[in-house]
Amino acid sequence: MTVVVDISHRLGDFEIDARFESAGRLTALFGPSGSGKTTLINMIAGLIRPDKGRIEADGRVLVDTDAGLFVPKHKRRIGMVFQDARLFPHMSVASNLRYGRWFTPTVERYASMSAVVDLLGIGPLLDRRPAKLSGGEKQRVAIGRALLASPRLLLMDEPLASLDEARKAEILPYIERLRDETKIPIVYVSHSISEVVRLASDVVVLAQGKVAATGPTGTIMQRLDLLPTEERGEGGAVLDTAVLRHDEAFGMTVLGSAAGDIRVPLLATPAGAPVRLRIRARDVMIATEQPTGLSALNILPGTIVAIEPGEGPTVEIAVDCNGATVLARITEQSRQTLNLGLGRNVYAVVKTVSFDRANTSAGLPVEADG
Amino acid sequence: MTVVVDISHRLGDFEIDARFESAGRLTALFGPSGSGKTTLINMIAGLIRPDKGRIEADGRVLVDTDAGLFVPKHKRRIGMVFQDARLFPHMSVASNLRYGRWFTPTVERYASMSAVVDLLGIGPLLDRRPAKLSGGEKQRVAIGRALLASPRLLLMDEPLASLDEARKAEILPYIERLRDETKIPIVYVSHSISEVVRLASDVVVLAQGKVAATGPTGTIMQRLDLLPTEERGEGGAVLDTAVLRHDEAFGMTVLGSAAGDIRVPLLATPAGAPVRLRIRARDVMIATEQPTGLSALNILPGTIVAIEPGEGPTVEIAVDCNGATVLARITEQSRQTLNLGLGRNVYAVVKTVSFDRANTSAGLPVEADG
Amino acid sequence: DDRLIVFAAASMKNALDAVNTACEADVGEAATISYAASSALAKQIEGGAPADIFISADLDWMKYLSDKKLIKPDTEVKLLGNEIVLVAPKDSTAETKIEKRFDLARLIGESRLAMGDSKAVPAGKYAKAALEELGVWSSVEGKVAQAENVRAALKLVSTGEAALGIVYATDAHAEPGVKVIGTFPEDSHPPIVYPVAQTADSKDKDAPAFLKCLQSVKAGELFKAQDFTVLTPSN
Amino acid sequence: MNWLLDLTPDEWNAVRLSIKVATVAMIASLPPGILIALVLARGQFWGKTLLNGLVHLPLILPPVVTGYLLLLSFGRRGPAGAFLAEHFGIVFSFRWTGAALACGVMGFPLMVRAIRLSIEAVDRRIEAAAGTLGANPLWVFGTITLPLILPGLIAGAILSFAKAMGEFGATITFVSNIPNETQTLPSAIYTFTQVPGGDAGALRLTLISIVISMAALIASEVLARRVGKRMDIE
Amino acid sequence: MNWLLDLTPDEWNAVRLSIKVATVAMIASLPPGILIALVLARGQFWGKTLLNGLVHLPLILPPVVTGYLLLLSFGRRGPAGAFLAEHFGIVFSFRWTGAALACGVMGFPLMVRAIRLSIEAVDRRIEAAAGTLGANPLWVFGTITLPLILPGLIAGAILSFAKAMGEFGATITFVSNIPNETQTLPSAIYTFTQVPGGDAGALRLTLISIVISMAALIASEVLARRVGKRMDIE
Ligand SMILES: Nc1ncnc2c1ncn2[C@@H]1O[C@H](COP(=O)(O)OP(=O)(O)OP(=O)(O)O)[C@@H](O)[C@H]1O
Ligand SMILES: Nc1ncnc2c1ncn2[C@@H]1O[C@H](COP(=O)(O)OP(=O)(O)OP(=O)(O)O)[C@@H](O)[C@H]1O
Ligand code: MOO
Ligand SMILES: [Mg+2]
Ligand SMILES: [Mg+2]
Repeated sequence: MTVVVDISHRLGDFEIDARFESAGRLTALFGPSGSGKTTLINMIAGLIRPDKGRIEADGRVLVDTDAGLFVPKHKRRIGMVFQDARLFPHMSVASNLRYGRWFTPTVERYASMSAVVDLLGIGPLLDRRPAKLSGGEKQRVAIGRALLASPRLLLMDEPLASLDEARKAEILPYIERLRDETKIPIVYVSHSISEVVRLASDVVVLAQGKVAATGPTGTIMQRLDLLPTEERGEGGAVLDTAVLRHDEAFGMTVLGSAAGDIRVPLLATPAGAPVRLRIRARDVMIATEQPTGLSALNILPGTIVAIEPGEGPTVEIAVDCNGATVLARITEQSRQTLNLGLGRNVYAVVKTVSFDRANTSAGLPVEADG
Repeated sequence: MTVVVDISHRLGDFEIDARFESAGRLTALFGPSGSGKTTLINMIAGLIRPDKGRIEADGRVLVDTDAGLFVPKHKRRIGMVFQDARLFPHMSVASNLRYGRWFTPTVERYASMSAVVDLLGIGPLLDRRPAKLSGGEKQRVAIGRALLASPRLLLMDEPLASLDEARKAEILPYIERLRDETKIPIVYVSHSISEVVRLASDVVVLAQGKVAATGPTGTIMQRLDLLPTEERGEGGAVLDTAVLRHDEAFGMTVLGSAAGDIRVPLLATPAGAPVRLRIRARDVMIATEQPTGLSALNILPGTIVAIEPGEGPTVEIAVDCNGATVLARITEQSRQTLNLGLGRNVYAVVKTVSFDRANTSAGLPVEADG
Repeated sequence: DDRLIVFAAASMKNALDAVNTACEADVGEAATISYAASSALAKQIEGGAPADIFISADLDWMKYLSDKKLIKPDTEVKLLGNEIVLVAPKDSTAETKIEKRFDLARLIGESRLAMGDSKAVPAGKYAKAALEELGVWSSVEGKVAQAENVRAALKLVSTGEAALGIVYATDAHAEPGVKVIGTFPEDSHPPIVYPVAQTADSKDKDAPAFLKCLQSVKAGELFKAQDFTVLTPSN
Repeated sequence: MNWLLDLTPDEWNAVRLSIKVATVAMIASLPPGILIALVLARGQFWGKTLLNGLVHLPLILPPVVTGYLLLLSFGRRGPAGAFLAEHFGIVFSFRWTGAALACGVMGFPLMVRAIRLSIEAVDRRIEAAAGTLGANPLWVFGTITLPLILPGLIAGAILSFAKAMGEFGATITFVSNIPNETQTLPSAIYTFTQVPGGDAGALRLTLISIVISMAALIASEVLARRVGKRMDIE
Repeated sequence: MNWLLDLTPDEWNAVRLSIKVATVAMIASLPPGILIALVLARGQFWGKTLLNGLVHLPLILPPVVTGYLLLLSFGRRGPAGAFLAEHFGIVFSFRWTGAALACGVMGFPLMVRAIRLSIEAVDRRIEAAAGTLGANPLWVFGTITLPLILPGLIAGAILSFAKAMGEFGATITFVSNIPNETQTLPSAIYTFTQVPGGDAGALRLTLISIVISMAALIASEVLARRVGKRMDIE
């Protein structure tokens, strides 16, 4: 499944001119406020007709201005969760949820009412009108409504922005499961790196209406220069690993990677299954000798292959651990004190608890995340 | 300046029954979605008339149902930033911003148009109508509008929820400056611990309409049990420190605390000034011997005074470092491997880059934050 | 539709309803009577209305239809006559004799002279003709308040809005709020005639009987009771 | 009360007929009213101004003129009247249906304006959301737009009904004043005002007319409030 | 065109008078119209139903009856008329002001309904936001509510104007048909329709009336569109 977007469009002073192609299961549209994320996603949904260009999803041409083609929104089977919930004010929550089901052929319905309701924790709200919901509750219902239409492509415009961490954590696994089990491609707008890393297989970075970069999440996340300054702490290496074994006694899972074994909090993933792991640069320390008597469990030997100045007093150090690159962010003072230079053999040290959202659901990329 | 709230109110099935008093400069209302934060703040603003109770701000009684007193909203001089921006659709951004100025006596105006516009980066939007703004842009304008009314008390209902990190980081210092320089008390609704720790002098924790806890931010943040499970990674010790000196060469500031010297990225705070420092438990490692050849610069000797089971495979270890308590979260496996027990002398190890948003503005609490 | 339908000028309602009842036995059915302004009725007949009999409040609208061959010419009869009178509110002290160049303008004073529309309403046309004949029209023309119909003019007088009015005797006598100051001489205006005729399209078998009964003595008494003058020869 | 209800059979018929005429006029106007309001609120086409003007015409013209125009076009000999009678067997001339047509036409601008205002107040983003859920424009209209404009529909309907209860000039000009067929309450009231001593009768019928319309008005307010409460915004 | 504009002085006066009467009726109705619409849309008080009924009365009653009621209350000897004449020197009887009053009253329910619908569509949370910025309810009304309901105000105004251009029954009953003082276009048209052969004259005046109203209608649409664009939602 591929989403191909190649459009140009003008809104007042703002000009958008974006071209990208993503075959990912979940493509994140990432960029600062006002960069055109909502505009772009609205075009995919059929809410805005681009001045010029072409949009294709799942091999189906949705828009082709040259050919004068424009599939209307209700024929696209593209679900949308809006930045503002846009619930139907005259219907109860339950009717809002059921709305899309009418239009989905029975055989194509993959979302079940009770599962969605349970998951989003909106059972007690079913009889209420949208006006009587809190901001977060509204957004949860909006997510449920889109899911229950069983769309073939799901667009989400910062769906979690107004949710608290507990709800986010509850909903994220469902979005992941959706991504992995139903094979519904998802385009997900976000300006939260942790969400992007956790969810996205691919990332499209938008800046001022242009695509600044696009590629697999791992690649994009290592390019710290693409991330907004304030978000760089979230950047880091993404390793492809597989579950070696579970250590039930200590509640941990051991992942095998090229860099060596890595211990993370227990995963539900079965042994042998692949797991994507993000190691945030700011969570990685560098040791010149094998540490002893230290609580950090993950100690990966490697060689420094790159040193680049980071923000403020920091430097970014890339350590090649047997073919896998791990990024570390340390202070320039430490670099000098430890006399770190290219080619030096060092140890990358990572605490297990850095991976503190790892124990979530099967088949997920796992990350070090705050 | 004190905010006193003691009300009970019913909304459909939801019952709110909250009592708290805060003399803080910035009081955070913290709680999960649907816990009643918006309802409570609406009562302070005068948008909802509580069934029963009393609200007082800055010594002025705003509501007293027993006495039949209810000061109407426009006489409260309480600024409000709504969860949904609520801009005036028929006015340009500039007119929206100027709206509140009409009603503020000239001598009491402390916010300047140009400063607010610059700060919020909304200069290019001034002539536009709200309908033509992106979600984040709307919210920035809403913040500006409230500020420019120069209120005596500022209420903010998750004002940053729809902003990207770069904007958040730009606006946070202004909120801090507001808090510190103008002495305008602020009540700030948030479900982001990092925002709360960074901004709040006091925290009121709400859960299902009731006040679960209230107190100074430091105290609340050490009670990991009060935090939502998913947010516990953000919890940790809050130390009161003072600037010892700046190390311009390496771009760092050295803070003096009871626990010892702590190096953080350079602060603008002058030497001698107090700084509040949050050390997140998940960023702290325990070493049984003084580490060598390790990039972590902050190594604080101390004694284990408490060990409590944490979430999943973790334990929370409290280390008394010369009277200051530092919290560490490590795996149970590490605890056993290192044979950690009460009374054991250990070192708490913290990377300087953990404090990666420290270099922001003067007189702030500084925190280890993601 | 086998009903006998009569289109009649609205001012005839009281009298005609009574006649209708009285004639029911002779005719074999009670006619269904639609009362409206003569102009509207004439145009409706022109537009194909299912009327069998038309009773107009003046000769003009009857002529309008006969010119268009919409009535049976041999059935047309001048049925009733009326008089126009000068009225004032009941509490008025105005007095005058209606004659050539009588001082109507002074009597009106700053107030108004209410009458039917001098172009549209029959009573208004007669009133204007009479005032012209008497040589006072030019002196009162600017003080005339023209009403939509003669009943509205009467209302203007009975509420005291207008100091004087010119209305049919039939209306004036039945209105307790006004008093009659004088009657305009019969020769000061064209004869006031209510003509009746059967329409050209009428096929109702009872129409001739109804026309005949309208001209009967019995009917004549009922018309006279409402202050109409009866013009048909049988009286 | 006895005095009020002591009506002649013809008067009773006028009461019944007025209710029937007003109800039919209201109901029959709704579909075209909604359609035209929609087109005026949302459409962008040449001739929109013309259509808008046409809709307002019955308001602008003296009722007598409107009635006369109806007589000319929908009368037995009028082009529209002849066509409808021949092809659909619908006859307006001098029937109660004609009274309903006249009342519907006179109330039409009021109804369209109310509905149009409601349509213009609908948040189109919510309709767009329904579209993304798979609803085609017709469904969106039926399930989202229509319920959202219900208060406007109710307002439009009651305006049309009330207007029909009071409409006189166009009706009497178009279909005359035939008891039991086209004599509505206003015509009956008019007849009373045209004869000496008719005031009491006119007053009685006027009061009855007011009572009926007030009942309809109150019903519409209750309905609108119930509908409104469902969508309460604050 | 020549034929259309070849009017007698009295007819010219009727044209001028109709425009004056309709304009004054519209403008003078706006303040009470807004006030009553506000009260009906937002108020919760005993007697609201009664007020609502009263506002609709001119719609429900045959125009002639309304005119007669105006005559009884605002006429020279009517209680309101006597009071106003004595204390404020305002005289309605047989004056163009009376025609304006009649037209204003007849158009009032239409205007109130349009404004009320707009008020009901206003998002009160936005008004609340203005309140927190320090604006008292009157300011909020003037700076937020009023601009937001402008489309409704325009609609209400144009309905009132159009109605005034066509109003006949109440006007002629209340203030009669005095050339140059109370003879509006509909009265002049009526006169023509009552005369055999007057159709051409009636048609001519009708066309003039339509042209004037259409111009007003188009102006109102342009205005409303401009206002609407400013607040464009999508
Ligand atoms: N109708 C419009 N006319 C002119 N400019 C517009 C219009 N709508 C949006 N814009 C501008 O287009 C740009 C992109 O808006 P968009 O809503 O796509 O941003 P976004 O990336 O979704 O931002 P956010 O994260 O704040 O929601 C913004 O700068 C906005 O000001
Ligand atoms: N009008 C109402 N009638 C009934 N229940 C209501 C009403 N308004 C809000 N509630 C309920 O009251 C509770 C508190 O709502 P409130 O908006 O204060 O929550 P909140 O803490 O601000 O949540 P969020 O973080 O999602 O904005 C919610 O459970 C909501 O469903
Ligand atoms: O370990 Mo650091 O990176 O120098 O504080
Ligand atoms: Mg957006
Ligand atoms: Mg809230």
